[in-house]
Amino acid sequence: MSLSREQMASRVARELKDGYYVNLGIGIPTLVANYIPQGVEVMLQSENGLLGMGPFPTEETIDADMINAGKQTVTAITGASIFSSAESFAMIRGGHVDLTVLGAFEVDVNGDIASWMIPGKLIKGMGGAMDLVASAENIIVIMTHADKHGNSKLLEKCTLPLTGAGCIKQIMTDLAWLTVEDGAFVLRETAPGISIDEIRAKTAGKLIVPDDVREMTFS
Amino acid sequence: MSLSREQMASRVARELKDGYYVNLGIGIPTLVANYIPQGVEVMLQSENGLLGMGPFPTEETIDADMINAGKQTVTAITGASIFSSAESFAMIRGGHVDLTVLGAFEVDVNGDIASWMIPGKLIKGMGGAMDLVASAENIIVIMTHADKHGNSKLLEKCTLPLTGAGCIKQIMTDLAWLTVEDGAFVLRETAPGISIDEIRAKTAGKLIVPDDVREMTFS
Amino acid sequence: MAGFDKVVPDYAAAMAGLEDGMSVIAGGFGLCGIPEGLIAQIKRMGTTGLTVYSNNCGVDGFGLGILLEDRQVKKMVSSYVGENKLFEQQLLAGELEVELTPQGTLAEKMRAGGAGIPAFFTATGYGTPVGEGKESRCFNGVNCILEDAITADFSIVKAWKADRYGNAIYRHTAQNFNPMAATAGKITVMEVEEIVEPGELDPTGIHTPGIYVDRLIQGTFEKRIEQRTISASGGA
Amino acid sequence: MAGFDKVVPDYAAAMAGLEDGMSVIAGGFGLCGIPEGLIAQIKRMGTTGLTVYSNNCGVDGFGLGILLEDRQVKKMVSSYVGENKLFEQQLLAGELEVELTPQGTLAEKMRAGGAGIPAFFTATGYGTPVGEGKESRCFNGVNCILEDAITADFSIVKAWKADRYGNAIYRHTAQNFNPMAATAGKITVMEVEEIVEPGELDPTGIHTPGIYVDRLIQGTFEKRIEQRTISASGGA
Repeated sequence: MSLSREQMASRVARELKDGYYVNLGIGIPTLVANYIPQGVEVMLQSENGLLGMGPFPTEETIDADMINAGKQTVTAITGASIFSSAESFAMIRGGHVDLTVLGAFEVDVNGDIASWMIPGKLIKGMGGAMDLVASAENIIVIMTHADKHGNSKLLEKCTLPLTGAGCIKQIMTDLAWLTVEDGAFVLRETAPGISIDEIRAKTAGKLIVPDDVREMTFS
Repeated sequence: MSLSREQMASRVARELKDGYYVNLGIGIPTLVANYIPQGVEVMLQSENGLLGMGPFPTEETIDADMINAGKQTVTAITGASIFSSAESFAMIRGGHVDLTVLGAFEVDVNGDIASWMIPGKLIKGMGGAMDLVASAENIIVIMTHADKHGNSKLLEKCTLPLTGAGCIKQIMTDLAWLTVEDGAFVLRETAPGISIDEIRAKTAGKLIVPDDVREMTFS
Repeated sequence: MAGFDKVVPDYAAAMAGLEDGMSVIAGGFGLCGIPEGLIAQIKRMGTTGLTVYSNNCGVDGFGLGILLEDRQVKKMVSSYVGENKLFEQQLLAGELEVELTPQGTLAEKMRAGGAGIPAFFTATGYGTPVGEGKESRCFNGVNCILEDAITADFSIVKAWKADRYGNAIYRHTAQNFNPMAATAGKITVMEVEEIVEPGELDPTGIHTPGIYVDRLIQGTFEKRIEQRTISASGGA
Repeated sequence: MAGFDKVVPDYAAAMAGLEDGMSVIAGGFGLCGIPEGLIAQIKRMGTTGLTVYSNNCGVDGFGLGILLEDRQVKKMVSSYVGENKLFEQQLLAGELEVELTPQGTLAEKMRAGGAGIPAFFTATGYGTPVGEGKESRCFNGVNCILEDAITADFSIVKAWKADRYGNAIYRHTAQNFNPMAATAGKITVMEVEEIVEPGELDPTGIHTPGIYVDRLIQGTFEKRIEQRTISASGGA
């Protein structure tokens, strides 16, 4: 069975290392914060200008002046720092954030990502996504493997306008965990009960299936 | 008689306007702060990262962590702000400082200035001088009109390596107050008792003497 | 120090000189840290044909969104313009021009404008529509595009506390774009929650030195919340 | 939060990994705000062939000047290298290379290095020896040159107070180049006067967020004064 949003988030959370500064995008990426492994501590960066983002506030502590990049009211942990958006993106652009997790419409075998614009539909803007993908050494895309009509979102070449070129190296879908290497998707782990044939059928771009593909486990 | 250092500084101080943010270079320019006219208040910028520089400290208040761009111990006035050198030069480069006063070896009719390097002698460096001259809308150079051998320092073309090109518009010497316009020095005021002929003799670059040249007065 | 007293008597004085066709940089992120009273004054003035640089364009009926009601904005330069139906209508009708700019590039362009850096290279946007028509160059194996600085006729910013010299601090994440915006306007107008005495703010803790601020006014703020997210337990 | 504890046990750990031929960015202006203990450690280690980016090179016998005694520095990138006879000797003897860089450009190059901006245009230095061999371009009538960013193997900086996550503040004008230097090292080592508990520093008042700091050590500082200027009356 394909993975739930929560399962996808929990699998990605296993990639977190103690001491990582992490930027989590809106949507499923945000859920990753709920599955941080025991013994691992990360500091969340919010690109509007907050390092050390805490949980949502209570009715008593809610403050209009304390929001995250998704414009949600949040709190700051002890040891947080707050700064301008220029400083925040200096941090991001300068490669100081250890891991970025974000969603996408499409990715391709070259590591290109399209996540912000569907021609003919209303364009709302890229926000900080282009800055994040252009700069992070370490990016994980979380997305469904195919759209609701069954069309693959892992392509030989992105069809939508790009968010960034050649920047994606790891992908978490509802069917699999994959890496992007040398112009191909490499299958690393399958969702429990999902066959390699199904993944192959739903992957439009070149797919390499090594011998050591494992099945994910969830406790 | 040629002007003293103090007289040069006091004449330049008359160019200060209430509310000016001013950067004063090392040497005679520093003395300008002692002659600020009644009713005029200026804030002194020190390019290492201090806006609102105050007087030297006393024995009791001296602090190694509070210095100016000349590495002298100073104080900060009430309402001062202290920031990084990048922020300080952002202020300077962005044209936010109203007036810069600095010394020079040579200036020429194109507004070029040479102030930091004499080939063959040891080169100590330009410090912040190149940033200051490249950015300020409003720069006054204070210098002697001629060197100790009587050679003019107001030239048709600078002979020393430049600090900046085409940036000087006002010059205070020990003999005169001049502006630089359309490829010529324009004599505006003479020092008391100094003849226009003497100034002409000591100005190697093209000199324009308008009809309304005045003699400076000092109280 | 009369020459350094930036306090103006009213909103009319704060925005005096703003004319049709001018450009305005506005601080704020979403509805957080926006100069509510200065935006309201622009609406009252009825100035039209404005080019506005701001990360967002408010929402229907609040923030910069209110300037759309009388079609005062000709062009928006923003990274995200989602939450606004009137915006959508005017955009689709061709009444409003939009230049989408990545959030970090927008922040850096304002910072560059204030800092006298006319242009800089960045990897952000290379190979995307943002990079089209822009000069590109490879540095250490990373493809970059050349982005130019933003300056404007006016900057309008919102701070928490400022002294009358314009030395200001921002509260929490209401800082966002305000410090850069403050540096990049020919005339920078700052609206604050509280005007304090000079010396009350720690000189080394000042976010915006007064040299950047031309006019200062104390306002009152609704501080509307765009997404009210609550955790009863304090857990996310 | 063990993963974020940047405190190292001693100076050997602070500078571990520094090797001959590496590059080092050092904060400080003159003798103000310099990482005295980290410089002393480099002298103890005897590392040679260093390229050092710092506004100045200390004085004879203090600050970066002590690294000249055993000829540890191959090249200095600075804006002003005046007060140092040993420096002068080695320079004239061709034992030391110097690249003079305008002070503001040096600060901006470090800031750019840390901020992922590979290059920027500036008017500073156009038409001077600094601009020779560099690309130039005119923006709005102002001639500019293209300057590239500075990054280095190590950055050594000095702050006043920091918590163990590396969040730091600087004291008075000892800030100077330290915040930019802190962002531009592959490994950034910070020496502080006092290590405080997380939460003691106001989050919005932090000058250097801990994300830039890899190692943190508490030092003791002589804080030598280069030009002791005194006014008995308090007048200049």
